[in-house]
Amino acid sequence: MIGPLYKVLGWSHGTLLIFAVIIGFFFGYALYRSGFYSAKKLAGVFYLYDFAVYKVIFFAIVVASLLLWFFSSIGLLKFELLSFHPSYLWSAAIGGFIFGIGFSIGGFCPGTSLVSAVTGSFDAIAFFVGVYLGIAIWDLGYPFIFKGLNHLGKIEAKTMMELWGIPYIILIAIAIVIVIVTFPLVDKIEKKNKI
Amino acid sequence: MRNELLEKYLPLTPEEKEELKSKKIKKHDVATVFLHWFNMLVWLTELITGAALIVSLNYAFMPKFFTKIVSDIYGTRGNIIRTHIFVGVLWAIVLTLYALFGWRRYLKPTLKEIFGITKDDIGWLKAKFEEVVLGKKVHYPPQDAYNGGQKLFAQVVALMVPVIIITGFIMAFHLLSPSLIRWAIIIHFGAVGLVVMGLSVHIYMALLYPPEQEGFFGMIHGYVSEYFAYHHHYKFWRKKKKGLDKPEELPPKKDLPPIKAGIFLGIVLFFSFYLTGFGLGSSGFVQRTLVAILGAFAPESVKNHSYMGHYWGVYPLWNFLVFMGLGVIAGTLFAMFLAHHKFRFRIERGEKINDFQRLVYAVIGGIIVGFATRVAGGCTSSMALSGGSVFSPGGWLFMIFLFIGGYLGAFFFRRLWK
Amino acid sequence: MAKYGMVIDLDRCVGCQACMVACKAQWQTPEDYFRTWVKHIGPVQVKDEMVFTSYVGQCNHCDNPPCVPACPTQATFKDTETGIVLVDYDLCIGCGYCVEACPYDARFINPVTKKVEKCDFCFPRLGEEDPACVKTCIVSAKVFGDLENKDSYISKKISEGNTYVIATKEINPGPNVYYKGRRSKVEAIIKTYPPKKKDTLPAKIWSNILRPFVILGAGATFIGSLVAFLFQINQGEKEGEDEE
Amino acid sequence: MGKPISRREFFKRSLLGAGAVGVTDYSYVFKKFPPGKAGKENVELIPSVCEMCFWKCGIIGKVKDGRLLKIEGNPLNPHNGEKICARGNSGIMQLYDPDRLKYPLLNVGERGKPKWKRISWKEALDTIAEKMKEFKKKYGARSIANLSHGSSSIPMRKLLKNFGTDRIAHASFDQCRGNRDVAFELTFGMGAGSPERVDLINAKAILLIGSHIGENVHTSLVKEFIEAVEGRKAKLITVDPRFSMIAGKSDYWLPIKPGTDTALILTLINYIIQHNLYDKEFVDKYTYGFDKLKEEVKNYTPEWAEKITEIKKEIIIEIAELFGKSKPAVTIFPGRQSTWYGNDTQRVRALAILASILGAVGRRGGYFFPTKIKLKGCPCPNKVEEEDYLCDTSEYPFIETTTECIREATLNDEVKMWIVYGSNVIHNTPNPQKTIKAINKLDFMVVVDIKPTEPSLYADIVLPEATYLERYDIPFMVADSRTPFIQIRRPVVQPLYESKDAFYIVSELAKRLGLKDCFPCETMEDYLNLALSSLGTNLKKVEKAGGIYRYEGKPFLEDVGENYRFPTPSGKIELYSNKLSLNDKDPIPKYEPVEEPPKGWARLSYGRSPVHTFSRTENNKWLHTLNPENDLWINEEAAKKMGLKDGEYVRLKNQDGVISDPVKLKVTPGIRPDMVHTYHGFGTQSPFLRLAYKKGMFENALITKIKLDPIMGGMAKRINFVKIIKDGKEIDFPVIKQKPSGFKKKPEKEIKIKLTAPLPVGGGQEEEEGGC
Repeated sequence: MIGPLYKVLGWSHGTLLIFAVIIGFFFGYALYRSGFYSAKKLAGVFYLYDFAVYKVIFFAIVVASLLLWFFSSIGLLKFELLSFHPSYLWSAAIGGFIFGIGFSIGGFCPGTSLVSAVTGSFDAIAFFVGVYLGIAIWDLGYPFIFKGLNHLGKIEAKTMMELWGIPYIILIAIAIVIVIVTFPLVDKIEKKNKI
Repeated sequence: MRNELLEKYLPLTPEEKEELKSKKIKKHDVATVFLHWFNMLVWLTELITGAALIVSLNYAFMPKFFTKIVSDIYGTRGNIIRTHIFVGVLWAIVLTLYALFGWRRYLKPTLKEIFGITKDDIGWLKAKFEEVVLGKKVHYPPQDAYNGGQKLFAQVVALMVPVIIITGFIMAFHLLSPSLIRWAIIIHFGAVGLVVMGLSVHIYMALLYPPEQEGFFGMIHGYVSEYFAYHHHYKFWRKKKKGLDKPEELPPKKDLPPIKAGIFLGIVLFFSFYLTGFGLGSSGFVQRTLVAILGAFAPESVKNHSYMGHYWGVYPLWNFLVFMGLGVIAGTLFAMFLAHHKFRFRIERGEKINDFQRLVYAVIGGIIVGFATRVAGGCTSSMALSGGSVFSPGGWLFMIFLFIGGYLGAFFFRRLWK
Repeated sequence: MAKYGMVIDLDRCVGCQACMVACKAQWQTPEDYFRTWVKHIGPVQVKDEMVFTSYVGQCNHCDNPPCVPACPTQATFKDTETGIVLVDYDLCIGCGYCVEACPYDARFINPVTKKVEKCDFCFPRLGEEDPACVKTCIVSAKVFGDLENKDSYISKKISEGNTYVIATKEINPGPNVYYKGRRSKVEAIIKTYPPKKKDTLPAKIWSNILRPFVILGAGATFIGSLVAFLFQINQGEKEGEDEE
Repeated sequence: MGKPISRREFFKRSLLGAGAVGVTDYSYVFKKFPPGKAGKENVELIPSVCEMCFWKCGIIGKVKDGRLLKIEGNPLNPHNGEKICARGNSGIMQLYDPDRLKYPLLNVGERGKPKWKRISWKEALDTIAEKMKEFKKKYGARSIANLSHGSSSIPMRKLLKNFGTDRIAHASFDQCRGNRDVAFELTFGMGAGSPERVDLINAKAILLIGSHIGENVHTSLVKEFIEAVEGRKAKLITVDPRFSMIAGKSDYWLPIKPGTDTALILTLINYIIQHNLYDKEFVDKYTYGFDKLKEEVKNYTPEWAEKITEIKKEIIIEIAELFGKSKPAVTIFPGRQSTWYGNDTQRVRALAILASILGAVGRRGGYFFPTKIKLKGCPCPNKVEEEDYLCDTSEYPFIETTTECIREATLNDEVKMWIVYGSNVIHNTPNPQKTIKAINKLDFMVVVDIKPTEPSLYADIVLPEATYLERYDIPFMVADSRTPFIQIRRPVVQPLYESKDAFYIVSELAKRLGLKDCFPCETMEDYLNLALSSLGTNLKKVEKAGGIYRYEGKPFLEDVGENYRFPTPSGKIELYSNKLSLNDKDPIPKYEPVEEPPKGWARLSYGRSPVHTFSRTENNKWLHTLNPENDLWINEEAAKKMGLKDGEYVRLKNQDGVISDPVKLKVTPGIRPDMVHTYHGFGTQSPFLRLAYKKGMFENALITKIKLDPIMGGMAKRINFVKIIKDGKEIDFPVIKQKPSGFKKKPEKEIKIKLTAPLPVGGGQEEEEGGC
């Protein structure tokens, strides 16, 4: 069957939601089994004693993009039907920067804090409440203060392939090279800073 | 205390009564307590919304003003049915998880108990009938953890709940053929009707019938006095006293190594794309639920809000990411269960700060992160993971700046974690 | 307030089925499903007259629509502002009780969306354009408008005479789609496609057995509990304390 | 009951409610929610011209994100306005038909069972040009023949004429309206026009002989016709052996014996002359040969006609009186498909004469005149010096090249290459067995089409053309109108797949053939600008004005002047034709009996389904749903005697032993017992048309006997007789004697009602007239 199935087969919205639950289930499972219920482990990447976050994210990206590339190149996936985030470069950069600061203070990101909160961590619950507050601040302040902040630096290209005209697989190869080069490096740092 | 008490149900002496009254005995697990009250909330919502949905002249059983009030609360009638389905799906998920993971520990013993009808149960029912209807003074036979009446009600519930869930799914997601939906709707209705009949007795007994009052509180904290157990559930009390049940515990598992976890996460991400065309995400969950909460107070201003209006749609919770969030919760619990980790409340912190400081910093971090997700348009899951794998320029930029910001933050706040 | 209706002039209709396709194009219904239809009848002999006509049909937007009470969730309702029988797709669960209840077979369950569909006089076009079928009808056999407005073209058309509705003495839900033309044509239509009264088994079971049973059962237990509670108050607190 | 609900709110809700919640991806929304639901935002309205049939109605395409959502009528078009028929509405499904030809194809298998290989346009055009040059060198340019239909084939015809061949035939001439146009040409000096130039709206009486108005949904004509009949209560006389839907609206229905129409018309002419019902003043001033006519027709009396036509003489007289009373506002409809019994030009001439003596020419309610203006075109001189026709000119004096001529020439090895352009020659020409035989003798065959129709199975190269929704075309001048105008077809969406428009194909071929002078325009836009510049406007302006350029018409005698001279040799309407007498044909029409079906056989008649255009649209998904197969009309009484039931499937066998595919019976009293009737266009033999393949009966396969019209060489087809085969057994048609008949509509008492009173309820039981 040619994916994305929801769009190609025209599933109903209800079916989509059932699949959302199933995917979420495995997502939650993966996050928990990665050890992301612990703020200590998560914050480790910024305090140089545990690079699990970095490794998991990069490895997941490499694996997922390889699969996406493979399936779309044999015609089992319509890549253009996937939903892409619109590219607001400045907003992404600013947001990422602030996000990093918040991450290093709170020790969570929204997804992992939800996971951790479910397992009974009060700090995660506090963080999660904080996320609600942060979003509420944005939402309520949006019409007056923040309007447009999330739409800075718009470019038409939705992917780097479009942007630079490089084939997908080359980009994946670059990512793999980054992985191969950096993983031993971070392992060394990790060992040095082990608590 | 007399040893015969363990052998036979006998009247107590006042001393014994005092002694038993002072001791507590555990009657319900945390899981059971949670499930009971969760069920109560679900039933309350589902009954109200469900009853408000059936307004047709041919089938309605609630007066018109009721429907009107409920419709006004929910804004539109579409929201009623959406709430009904949302809560129902949530309920089904929780019950399924309970059934899957609690099978050995909770469900199987419970089912065994409620379907194991003895002479004493029938005797109890008979006695109750004689007492209530005929006004006789009666003597109740000794009972298990649940008495005959409770067992009867539990049986009805245990049989009807799967029926309600299955028929509900058939209707909510238009499964199979229309003619099946036609039958599903009346079976759904009939099954709920049966449960409701038991429910009104159940509520009366628990809330208003004085002798059972202790049972009510037992369902809140899980403990009852030994006196109550002896008096109302003699067989259960005897079993407890003999120390019959003690589940063994398995050693907790270690976390997966990052590479394995990464591969697993990558596959999940791919399937998300392959199945639905959308990537993973979690800040959307917060955004949508927040909009739903705010919308409950001021639907009009949220709907017309320049930012939140976009997330309102018809009903903010009727969304991919919201349902994914539910899945994440379920998946986390499942993973915890499989890894033999115990649920425990805790606070993780660096050594140089105390618990309170940690919580404050967590909230601050949360606020910053929450705000940042809105600026960037997503969080680590949606921007970095999903965007990264399709090589979205924004996604990679977000990731790079996340690490820059993170290391900068770590430089200033290293006190928190060292 | 308005009451929208339609007049179909059978004398004008040439049976070209343009309306069917326009409707299909407007609503993109799946292959064999149409919200409106043109069924050719004849040539047949009706009494001493030869008749070849078409049954141009759709939802009649009746005054007493049998589909509305048949819908359990009231997804189908008669809009008080326009008199149009509408379907709220949010509420429709696709059970098809209304499909069974309609005497004209004007409804169907869309196999893609799994929800019921029927003519809604092109509700989204209302006030801006005529319904798609009316707009495209090359011989202007379909006339759409407000029946309550005495000056509207449709009212004039009706008052011209020779106007009928598809109904019998037994089954007359008060259709608002009128048929104009020679009597023999209307008779041929009613003879070939008579309005039917249908009640399905689940609907009967529900309204006649289950509903009273649940109301009585739930009511009885509720009242029983209440009575018991009152008794208990009467007997005083101590009484419940025990029978050791 | 319900609660009040605002239109907007409901609209919003129903859009989102049924499943599109929170989905921003629009393609999904579109898939399930059509224009009505998907809203009007960003919908572009593009005016163009329909070509689901040849009528050229103005349309507007509603386009969103490059996808066509819906087609509606163009309200600025003076003819159809916002009305379009079922086919016009289904244009989307032609555009998005999955069975469409997508790429140029080369047949590497055998003819009829093709194995197709995808090739590039360059390769395809190179091969074609090479072959053309080769054949011209070897056998002369006239060894290349062209069979074409449709507006987009015009550039190709021009190119071929410039290349040097005149073997160019249209099925629309020799199998359809040819004898009608020749007859009108002979009588009035001009054809009958398309749209037919009849002022229906002002008519007091309308005569339909051999016109299936209503079943051939020619939008503007049907619109006006119904307005005249039902709105203005013009008297309608339908002469049809079958009770069509229009016959059901007629004041008089004459179930005439097939083949005797000329007798009826001549009788009417005679009665009108004898009883001085004709327009004396008009006849004196504008006609030629009245006395000869009067003499010629004097023997055709109603009593005689009753025996011949099986129509009551009282009815004939009544109609003649009615015409006399209503003159000159009498529309004698010229008909369209008129190749019936082999002497059809004379029949149509009789119709023209009937109209002329009633003075219904250039008068309100009768025929009117065309208003042509000159448009510049690309200079493409005709290089065929002497039009040396293939068929014997002495036998068929007014012939154009016909399919039959080309077929014969191919079988005689004179033609080596066919270029079939948008014409399904196998399906639309009688005796397809012969056509296939001719094709198999060819050295090379090219088919340009949008769908893999039967000829493409036999072609060596198949070229995919863009549909009418994807291309520009030459400007369409509608001169045959009281309000003449020029309209422009423009692409509504970009061409799908690798399909290309006619202009590309022809100009690329011209380049390769060294005929670039013939097509100097670079693009179709240039061509249109050039043509429109002669009116002092340009493409942009016309497109802005809704794709329509209107100009003043001069339709009636009062507009062209009382001393109008008809473009005939005599300057008058030629009741007596010298042209014909010079060629040894009857100068005034005579009744000649046609061949009768032998005992046990019935005549096979054919017509058109209102939702299909010839054999073009059977594979259209929506139209296919409406009418997937043709049925065979058979008389109720005859069927009873033969033991046949409604809805049964039977086969037909014709006089030459050809047996058809199964066909469904429609048993009805509304047809004479000595004939059967079916719809044309069904039962395609091409398996690549997956929906329509072998659905219904291919009726042209049964028409193996044809008779060429002695005047213009058209192929008469209603002289084939069939028997029914059920379960392998032949069943003879019974002989049922027909009494002279003719039906008159009974007046109906008007039921007057007030709006407030309950309306009459039609019911099954007997009620007094007037309703309950």
